[in-house]
Amino acid sequence: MAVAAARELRDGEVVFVGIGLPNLACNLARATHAPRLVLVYESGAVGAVPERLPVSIGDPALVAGSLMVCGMADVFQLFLQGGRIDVGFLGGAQVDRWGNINTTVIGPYDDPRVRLPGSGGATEIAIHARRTLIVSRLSRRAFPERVDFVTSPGQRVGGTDRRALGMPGAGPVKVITDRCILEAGPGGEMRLAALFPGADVADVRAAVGWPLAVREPLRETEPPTAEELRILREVLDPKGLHL
Amino acid sequence: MAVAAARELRDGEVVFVGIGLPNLACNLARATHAPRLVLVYESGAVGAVPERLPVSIGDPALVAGSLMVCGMADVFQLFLQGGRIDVGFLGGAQVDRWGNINTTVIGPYDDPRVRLPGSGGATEIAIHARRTLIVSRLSRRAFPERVDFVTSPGQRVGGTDRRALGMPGAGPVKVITDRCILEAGPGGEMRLAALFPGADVADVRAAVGWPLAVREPLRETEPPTAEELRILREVLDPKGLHL
Amino acid sequence: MREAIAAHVHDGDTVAIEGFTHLIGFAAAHEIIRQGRRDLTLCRLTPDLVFDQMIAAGCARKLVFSWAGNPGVGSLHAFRRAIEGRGAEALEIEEYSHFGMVARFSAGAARLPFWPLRSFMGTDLPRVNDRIRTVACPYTGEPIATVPALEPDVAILHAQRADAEGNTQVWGLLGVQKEAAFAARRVIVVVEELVDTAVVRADPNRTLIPGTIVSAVVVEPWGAHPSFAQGYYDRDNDFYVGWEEISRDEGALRAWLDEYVHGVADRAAYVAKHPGLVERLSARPLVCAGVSYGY
Amino acid sequence: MREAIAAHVHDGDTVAIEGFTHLIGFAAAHEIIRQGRRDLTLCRLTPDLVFDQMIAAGCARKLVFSWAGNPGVGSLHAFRRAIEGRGAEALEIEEYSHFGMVARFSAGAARLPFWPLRSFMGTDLPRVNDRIRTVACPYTGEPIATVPALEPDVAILHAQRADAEGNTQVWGLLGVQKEAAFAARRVIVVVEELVDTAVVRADPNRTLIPGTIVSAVVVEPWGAHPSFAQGYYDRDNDFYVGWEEISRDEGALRAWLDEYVHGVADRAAYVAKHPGLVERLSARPLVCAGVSYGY
Repeated sequence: MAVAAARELRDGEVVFVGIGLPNLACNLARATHAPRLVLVYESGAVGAVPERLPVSIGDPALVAGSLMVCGMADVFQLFLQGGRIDVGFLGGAQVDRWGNINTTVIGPYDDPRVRLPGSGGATEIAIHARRTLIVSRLSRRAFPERVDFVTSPGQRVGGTDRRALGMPGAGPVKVITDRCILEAGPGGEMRLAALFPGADVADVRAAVGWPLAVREPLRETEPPTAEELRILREVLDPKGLHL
Repeated sequence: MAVAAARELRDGEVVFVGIGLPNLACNLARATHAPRLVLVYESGAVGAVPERLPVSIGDPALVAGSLMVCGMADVFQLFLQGGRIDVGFLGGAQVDRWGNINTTVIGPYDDPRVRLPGSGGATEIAIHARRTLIVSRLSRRAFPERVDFVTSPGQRVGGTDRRALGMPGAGPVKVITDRCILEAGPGGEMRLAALFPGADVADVRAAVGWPLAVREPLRETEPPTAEELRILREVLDPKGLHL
Repeated sequence: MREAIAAHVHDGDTVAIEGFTHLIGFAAAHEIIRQGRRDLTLCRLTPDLVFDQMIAAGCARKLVFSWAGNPGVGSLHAFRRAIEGRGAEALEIEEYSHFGMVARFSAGAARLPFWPLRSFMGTDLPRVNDRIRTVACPYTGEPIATVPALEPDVAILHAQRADAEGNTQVWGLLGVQKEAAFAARRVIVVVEELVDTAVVRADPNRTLIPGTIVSAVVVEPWGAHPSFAQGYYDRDNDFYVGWEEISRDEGALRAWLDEYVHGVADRAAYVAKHPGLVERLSARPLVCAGVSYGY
Repeated sequence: MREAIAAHVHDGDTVAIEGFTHLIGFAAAHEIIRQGRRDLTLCRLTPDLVFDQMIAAGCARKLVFSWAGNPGVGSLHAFRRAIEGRGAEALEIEEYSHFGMVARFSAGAARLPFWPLRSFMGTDLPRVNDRIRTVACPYTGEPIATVPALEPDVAILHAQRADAEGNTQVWGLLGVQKEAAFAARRVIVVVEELVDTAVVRADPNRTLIPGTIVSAVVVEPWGAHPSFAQGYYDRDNDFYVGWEEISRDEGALRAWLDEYVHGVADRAAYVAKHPGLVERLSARPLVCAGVSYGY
């Protein structure tokens, strides 16, 4: 997943990074094809070049040696709402047919079966980043037809297109899973765009809660190169925390 | 005037300072009875202790050695609108019966006889400072019944009380001139409260564009002490720029 | 610390303890727990371990927040027990996005009744929180979301250094410390180091909070542990990871509170109960060059 | 400078040259005059001498401002001649208070269509400027004043230092430089000193403007004269005082422009035409201590 996510990033872009896999993907991209990628963390660190894999989005290693540190009002007002973020990463317990994400509750809000952390910065990343990439492991539980709670809006919410709702960003253009890549089709519905080596359409369809359309031609992704794997395993995540 | 203005300040107060005479008054107060006065300049210098008499409100001497330097958004949003300023100084080409001030135009706005600088920070000082002190030389031209243009609202505007207009601060409580001190009466009208030594009621009345009420008992101000004059002439304004 | 909390934090108060991952006021929170404050409305973007502990200790009536997890680790279990209604006394919640919380503090700091932001369209948050509303832009007519001002009775902010008047300097991550301080009626600043005013005046651009709005200054080295203080000590990730197991079990959590909060008189005693803490987490110096304020 | 102005400032543009008394971009303004730009909408809180010169040179169609005087001295006479209709070509004006202008830049920087502020009630400003409006607070119902976003085509900001990517550090007075930069479509940063990125990274809290929003970086020592650059040179008060006499007389002002703007190729030549300037105004060093970013 980290490799597929890294390959989605173009050199020079400004990326709003979360911790964990997205952080890994961004640093892999910087180490390979996108050395000029600028990483912005919601904690206020801009252009960070962490010496170690940060454990939290607020890690002192993100601050020391960064290009700029600003308050969170600036992060959200000037960078995100200001339209200065090219790519945002999102993940969540549930991702649905239209790329809506739930990180709030499983079950009813007032009496939840599982209480999740909530929005954090995700709602505004989903609304304002020029495009977003969703990263999530594929499973029937994680990919329902409709999320229990819309924390971060996708391409369509309650039948209305995101542009009609006044959202500046293009929203989730791709969903990167551990077996395939989904992408937003013309109508905003997530459809199968590429399979990882070894995965097949039937398995993927079985793991998704809606009748999954398949883009023609269906791509097969290039396997990770030896270099990509070396950087991930030896440099970025030697402890295998995220792999 | 500087002495009279200085005596209006209490130790420990936070004062929004303009350049010229108010600056002189604040530094005199600091040198005499109010050493803990905190001076805030609209340029963003807080707690300045200028080594030299600043010529502009943005003087490098106000920055070096100050307690805090912040952007102007913070000056206006957090300090002034935030209600953190105890006293504000105001002056202007015209001051009227209700303490309204004009620093914008003499004559019609679209075809002014004299174009003045405009508001600067004065409008918000007049609205938000807990109380304001107006400093202006007495003259018929400077004290009309009604200003040509309300730049900074006083106690009443167009017959409406400032509280009814939603202004948080108490507005101009006193007008300090070179011959006397006016103060806002119960209805908000400026009336004669104190005469400087040697001034008399008739002269003052003749220099004001409205039937000037006199507070009973009418005070006579204490003349400047030798110490006050020494500090002003030898320390604060040896060149006599403002005296 | 004891005097500052006793004087400025009362039962039923709305309390903001800010610091985004950096400079989280654990020492002050523990003193509030020791003094047995009740019915507090606790406000923070990220409740983090600090509010999980206060919830477990029974200080909280209500939580105002935007992301309630254990950063980089998992859940806040005392919080979840209270919300998922598993035994714990129920906790009222008022929930926003991070931007929504930042905007609430910004409005409070500016003494405006609301703050506008482009957000929440299409989400379920306004459905479950009717304080999230909209205004029509007076120029374009478009609806813009709003949140109401948050004006805590008291804000508690940890910082690297301040002078005795409370002129407070912070570097590294700034979070919403400045907005929370200006929004509050009373401000308690807790610092790693008390410095002479001359140190503050030598670099006034570093000052985040002016002494004029500060009610009390408390000197409490290591007061932000297990969070970090740039230039002083690192984040104690092992503690955050370990909290998962402690907080999962109500009994273990109560035992932890008994030993490390109720069982110590102050922060110094808390640090003493963590052998090797100072050696393990003290920052190596990485000092930047100064700039000239000359003219 | 020549290339940056040619590439990013066009006839008819809305141009913000910010810097409140500190770091005013005179060098850039003079290059705009030399290149004969016309019909510009000039935006600044304090037009100051910099816009008085551009108005006299015929660059301006409109002025958006909040205080048009010669600070500590008196009037801006080219501005007054244009407004008082004495001979000069008429100048359109749009006038606010300082807070109103700060709010306009803040809205532009945040890409919001308006900004709310408690101001203008009882004043005549809304009467002469219909862009000052109100909204009803969705919580209290009270009317709150608004100003519309200001999004200049280009913002020109002078600063102490930046790296080649435009990561810009400023200390001393900050004015509305950050807001103006984020509000603009294009940003030109003019610096006293070009530094290695390592200098910026050593103290990231000093960075005011990120390189990601900067279109061009120009190195122009003494580019803010007669205003000042903290740590580099003092304000040239004699120049401000002297401007009173020069600007009073249209001929004298034209002669000054001919000699000091049209008559020089660049800033270096301008400085060379002021013998003793460097000796008279260079700052004495007053360097603060650094802080540690270690962990």
